[in-house]
Amino acid sequence: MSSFITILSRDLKLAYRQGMDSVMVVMFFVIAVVLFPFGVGPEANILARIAAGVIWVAALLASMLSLERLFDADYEDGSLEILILQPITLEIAVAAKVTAHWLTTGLPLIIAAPVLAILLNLPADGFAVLISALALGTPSLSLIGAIGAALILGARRGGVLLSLLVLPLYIPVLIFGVSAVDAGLGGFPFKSHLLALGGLLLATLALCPWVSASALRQALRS
Amino acid sequence: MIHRFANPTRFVRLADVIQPWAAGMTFLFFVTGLYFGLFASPADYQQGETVRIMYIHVPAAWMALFCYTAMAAACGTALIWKHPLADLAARATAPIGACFTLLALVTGSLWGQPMWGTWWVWDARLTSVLILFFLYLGYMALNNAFDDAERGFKASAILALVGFVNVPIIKFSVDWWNTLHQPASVLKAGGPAIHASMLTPLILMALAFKAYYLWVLLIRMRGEINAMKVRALRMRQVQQADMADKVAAGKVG
Amino acid sequence: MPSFSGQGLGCFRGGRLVFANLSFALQPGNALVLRGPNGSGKSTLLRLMAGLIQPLEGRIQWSDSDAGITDDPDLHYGRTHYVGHADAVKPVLTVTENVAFWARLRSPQSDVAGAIDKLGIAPLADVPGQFLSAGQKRRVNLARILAVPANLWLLDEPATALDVDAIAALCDAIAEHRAAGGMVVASTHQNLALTDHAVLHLSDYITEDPALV
Amino acid sequence: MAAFFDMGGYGGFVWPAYAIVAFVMVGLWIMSRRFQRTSSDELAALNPRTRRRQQEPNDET
Repeated sequence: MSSFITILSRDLKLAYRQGMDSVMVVMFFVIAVVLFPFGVGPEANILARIAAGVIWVAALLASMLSLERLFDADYEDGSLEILILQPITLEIAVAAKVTAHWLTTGLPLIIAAPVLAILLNLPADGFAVLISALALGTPSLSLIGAIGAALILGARRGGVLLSLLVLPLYIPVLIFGVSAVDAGLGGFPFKSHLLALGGLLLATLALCPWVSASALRQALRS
Repeated sequence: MIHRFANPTRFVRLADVIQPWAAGMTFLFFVTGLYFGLFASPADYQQGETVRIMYIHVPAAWMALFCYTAMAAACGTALIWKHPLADLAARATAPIGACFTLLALVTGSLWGQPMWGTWWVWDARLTSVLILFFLYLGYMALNNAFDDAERGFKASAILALVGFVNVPIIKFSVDWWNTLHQPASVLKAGGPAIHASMLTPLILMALAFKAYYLWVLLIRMRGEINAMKVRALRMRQVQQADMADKVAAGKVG
Repeated sequence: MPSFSGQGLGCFRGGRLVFANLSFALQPGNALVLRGPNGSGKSTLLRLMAGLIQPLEGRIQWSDSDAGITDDPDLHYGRTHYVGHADAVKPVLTVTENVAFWARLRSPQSDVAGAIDKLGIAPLADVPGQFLSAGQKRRVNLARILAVPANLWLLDEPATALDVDAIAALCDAIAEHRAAGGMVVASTHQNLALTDHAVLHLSDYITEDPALV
Repeated sequence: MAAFFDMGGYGGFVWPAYAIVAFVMVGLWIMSRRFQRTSSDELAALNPRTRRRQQEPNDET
């Protein structure tokens, strides 16, 4: 457990000192969403209808954008190799790094989402559902992305490769996330969608650290 | 070669003199501005009391443009005349300008809801100010994206100059496109079209915002100068340690 | 204090048989220096001993446990320090923070300041990593293994980028480690002033790959 | 007095606007002052010769 806290605090300190990284992810998220009114036209009713989908897809891309550096920074300067050779369970180390990633990208996205909902004219009763759906969905995005980040270590053009690997796996989270918000807007019960998101989160929580850890060992075995 | 008047120590001594005055003026103008703005001025016959938001929205918007112009000017000086303090002035101005732009957007939205019935509309003026906000954030992100501070200054200076094209767009957006946002009513050819009772608080608040900018700028400039010296001393400290090793090696090796 | 040995080791990497039926044995206090031209498998053997990679055949084990090191990795990792080519120094963290992170990961109490002082980088304790030279980064990496004691040190070219003064400090640390019953395996070109150390020439174990012959 | 706070029914918009402006401006001032403080302390630590207000002109930039 203490190794979880040690690694988490170091990663958060690194993120804090390079503060701009999480700011840039949120900026990408905001700018990506701001582009849509230019593309689709400024009419409020059109924007309101596509608001949930646009915000969710932008959140997906933003969190994936920052995943490439999750293990890459440590892989390049040799920290990863040393980390594997420590008497700690690697799965916990991976969980710590994923938590740090979520705190520096997932959380800021959730905080920025309501502002974007205003820009896209999302009706008021969709806000609470959007935030709770994002809160349940973004951690699993980080977890699934960790597998991709571990797999692409040392690969050429890792960023593009990562999006190829990870985006298909994001689709379930996207479907339930958007349908939760649409159900909330339509006045239908949205609990089932949120429960599905919660189920996905538990599944990824159990599976991904284990898969990422073995992918990391494999990457360093070469 | 350090420009004679650009010497940081001389600047710091100058700042010590000006800063208390700037602080004093900020409070003075804020107190009088708020008094006139909230108490001693009438409500608008159409907009009612919401017109009081103008006394913070308009100065914030003016300052947003002023800060970006100042930042771009400082970046130009830094690039063309290699003026060491200009880079620091631009870097110190950016966060202040970004805050003013954010305030202009937020207060505008709070004014827009009662008047236009919506928090946000994709109107030429509002959108270009939103882009201005992104330009500020872009400048700050680029500025410390490099380990070598010098690279950061030069790259972000160029970005600031490129982004300057957005400032005239904001200024004239209300004239070029039919926007929901009202056209200029103070700084325009025929002289202000606002009644004196509302103009005085507006001018007072604008002066308060400017004094505030000067005050915080001086504080941030002193911080930036210290940070620059810390970076220089750190490099020298490491080189000294390296030299000591080589000297030691020289003696022994 | 357990001893550390390997029998009949063979390793296949980069599509070729790097070495075959290689054996070694280390008693507490021993030092083993790996010699051989570049690419003869010095680094591979060290990574094998560290448990990073699996041998094709043969086994490495501690005398006090019958299982190989890869079967019970946590026991092995707890007793081993591995120093590779990369120095793992984070540019935004100071020297103390870098060393303290690795020390805290291994054990709650550790002597970070002492380790930093032993390697002569005490004046740089609060300097962020980005300002350090290659030699100084190397010393930060070495300070990591002094901060928390371990039975076995695996050093891959420890002396690169170090000047004479730092090499002396390293040799003192190694001598102190061996005096306390520790074991060292190092691959190095400079002659680290190690006293009565065994030598293992990798070239003795390079054989033609039976599959290719 | 209540009428003053009611702002002709628009109090819900005028007062939050003023509150946000006050919050952001005071916050920026505090952040800037803290930035100046920490950097000058760091400078003093690194360079004990220069006191907080440089007396003798120190031309090194």
